[in-house]
Amino acid sequence: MTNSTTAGGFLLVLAIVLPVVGVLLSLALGGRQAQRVAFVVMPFELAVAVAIAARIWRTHEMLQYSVGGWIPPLGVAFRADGLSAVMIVTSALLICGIGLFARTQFAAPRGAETRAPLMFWTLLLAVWGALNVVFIGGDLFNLYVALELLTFAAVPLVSLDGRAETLAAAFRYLLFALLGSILYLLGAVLLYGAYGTLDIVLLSGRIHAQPVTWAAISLMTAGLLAKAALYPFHLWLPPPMPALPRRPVHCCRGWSSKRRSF
Amino acid sequence: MAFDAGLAVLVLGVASWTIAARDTFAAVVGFVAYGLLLALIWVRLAAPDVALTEAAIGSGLTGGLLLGASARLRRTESLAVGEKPAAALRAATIGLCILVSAGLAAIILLLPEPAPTLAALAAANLVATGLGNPVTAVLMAYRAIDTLLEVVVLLLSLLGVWSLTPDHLWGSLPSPHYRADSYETVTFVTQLLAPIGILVGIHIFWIGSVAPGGEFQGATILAAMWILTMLSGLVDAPAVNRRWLRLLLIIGPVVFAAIGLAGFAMAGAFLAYPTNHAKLLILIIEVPVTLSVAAMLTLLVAGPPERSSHR
Amino acid sequence: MSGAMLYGFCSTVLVGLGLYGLIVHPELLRKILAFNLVGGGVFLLFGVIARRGAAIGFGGDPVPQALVITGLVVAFAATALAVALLLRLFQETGRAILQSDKLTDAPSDNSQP
Amino acid sequence: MNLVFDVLTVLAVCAGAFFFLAGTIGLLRFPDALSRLHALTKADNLGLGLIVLGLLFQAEELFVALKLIGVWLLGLLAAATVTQLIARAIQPAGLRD
Repeated sequence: MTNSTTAGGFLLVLAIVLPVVGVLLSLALGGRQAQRVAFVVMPFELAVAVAIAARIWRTHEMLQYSVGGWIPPLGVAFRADGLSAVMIVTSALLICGIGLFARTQFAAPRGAETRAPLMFWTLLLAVWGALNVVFIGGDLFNLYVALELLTFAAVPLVSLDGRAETLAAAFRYLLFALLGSILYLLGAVLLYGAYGTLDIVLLSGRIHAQPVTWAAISLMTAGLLAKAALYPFHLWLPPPMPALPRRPVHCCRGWSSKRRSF
Repeated sequence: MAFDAGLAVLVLGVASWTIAARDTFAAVVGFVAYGLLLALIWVRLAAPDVALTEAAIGSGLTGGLLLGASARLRRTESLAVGEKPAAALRAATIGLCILVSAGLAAIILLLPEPAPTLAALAAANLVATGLGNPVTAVLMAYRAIDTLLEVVVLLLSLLGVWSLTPDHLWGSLPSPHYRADSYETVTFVTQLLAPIGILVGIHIFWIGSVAPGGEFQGATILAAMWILTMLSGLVDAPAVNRRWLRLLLIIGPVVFAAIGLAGFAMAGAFLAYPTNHAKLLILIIEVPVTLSVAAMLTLLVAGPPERSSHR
Repeated sequence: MSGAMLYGFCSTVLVGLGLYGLIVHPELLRKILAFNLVGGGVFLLFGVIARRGAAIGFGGDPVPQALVITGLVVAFAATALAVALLLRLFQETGRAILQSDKLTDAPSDNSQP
Repeated sequence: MNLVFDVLTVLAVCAGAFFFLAGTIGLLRFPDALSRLHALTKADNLGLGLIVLGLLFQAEELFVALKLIGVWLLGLLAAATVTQLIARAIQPAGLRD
């Protein structure tokens, strides 16, 4: 059965849980600890990313993990193939690079907690976790939640400096992103109504060319494009902001998940 | 059938009103009514769990949030009147939207019959979760990862709201401070209602394992009670850098993730529960998650910090 | 079963109405409202598809019903973030609409902090 | 016995619906806000009460009946509070206590 957990699948869980735990920790500890938490999480998460890539490279097989032991269509599966491994490693390197690059700009001063550093380091980890869910999520609804995670982590980063222009850019970005994800969700529910599963691999086995399929695929593509079409607005970002290199990656993922469903 | 048709027409009427009304405040009031009517539709669609969520979050909390915002933005409305798009553009938009609606309607007609469903599969595995409500089983067992990430989504949006604080106000208190003595009626009603509301919230959360209800619905009622006590001035909103508040916010997701990771040892997979103790573990997760979600919802409505001291 | 279909058509009209509001209204709060209208329509479609999947004594397929609960919470989070952004934007610029053409020409009349 | 209960339910719910109708007409037709509030609360409280009464005849266990009565009481409380607040808001400033 193609849907069971493969050896090493737990790496996929770690790739998601580590940044989430980092976000929770840095919020709880607060103050100067947020940056420390980020720098502790980074090497481990980078190691997980490399381990995922190494395993796929060695076995030439897709990594798969059925969360909670529930097999799709009832449960949710994480999957990583060669392309997602490349994405995971690339984003890990980028985020670590951004972290190193921004470590002085967003260094927390001594004394009372300040806003920008706390938010920057917490949200940087959040973006990382969200990206990894986007790369390995094997379920259309799980991907929807992941896209929203990404949006909510990225929007505050866009407007972190609080100037009117970046606030306007962030609002516009948020509005498009929300419209995009709701269109995506509309497509997903049509696919569920037609084929009774949201799992991408199961869908690719059941799907056939009919009007429902075409409508759903175009809605989902339009939704992802509405998110992706925001590329120029990232020019508003100061250089160390992480969202800049994120968009093309995200696009690729949109297309790759689409391609896989056929 | 006649009732359904009437309800559908009513919902569409109210929805058109929220789009067409000139006054934003009136439009938001229309939106609250729209949410409540939608909740009725959910009952008609045999989804009482969703009906509760729609009434509590979709209509109640969202409505309250938008009402507050529209009251604050009231004086800007006249500015926007001159910016209405040209008639040609409006007509084109109407055409586009009719096309979208008609296309979707045609697609829905083409959906296969009999419809595919996971109901049988969900029911067959219900025993392993120890739960009686299949919707809770989907949320807490089959697709628990979505629920965990959803709590993180709420937390991130709260961080996003907080990140909009002006720098010098970081660590201060959200939302205006209301004086307890200015509205005796509200104070009295709050003192009467809050204990009842908290009981109802706990009841709805507790019953979620066997009947319609659950953590998000219960948490929303708890949040509403917290918001009410803040509105009446009985308690003040907490400062965003309080340690207890931070711990309250993360305790839910932390316990969720911890029991999820313990699943590796106990049941061989992340977020898996050993069959005999599934219900107990789900409950242990749900209690802190309910508390954390209630805190997140409250603070999302309260908004970013905007005043530096108690007064 | 035709009752479910009726609400299916209702949901498609809601999506259309919301889209119209989202495109046409210049005020940002009205756009947020319209977004919630679209959301309501899409979630209703989940409900209709759940109802069509009624089987073995369940009034509906519990999977889409649970997804809607998740979706509603996410939509609330989105609304809260958008409202907070809007209010902050209003504080900074004194306006609750976006510049229609270029982002660069920030409102010059009352943009002083 | 069941038939008697059913008839009572129908009667009470119809009466309740009538009061809701009257209240709605009052809301639409009365000239000023205060008299509209008057029409609304009187009619709605009574209407809701009658509908709850009608449903009580159908309640199968005590807890359900108590919950129904709870709904009515909470409805009364909410209506009374909101009416008070709206009335205060529209009252001319000079008339306040």
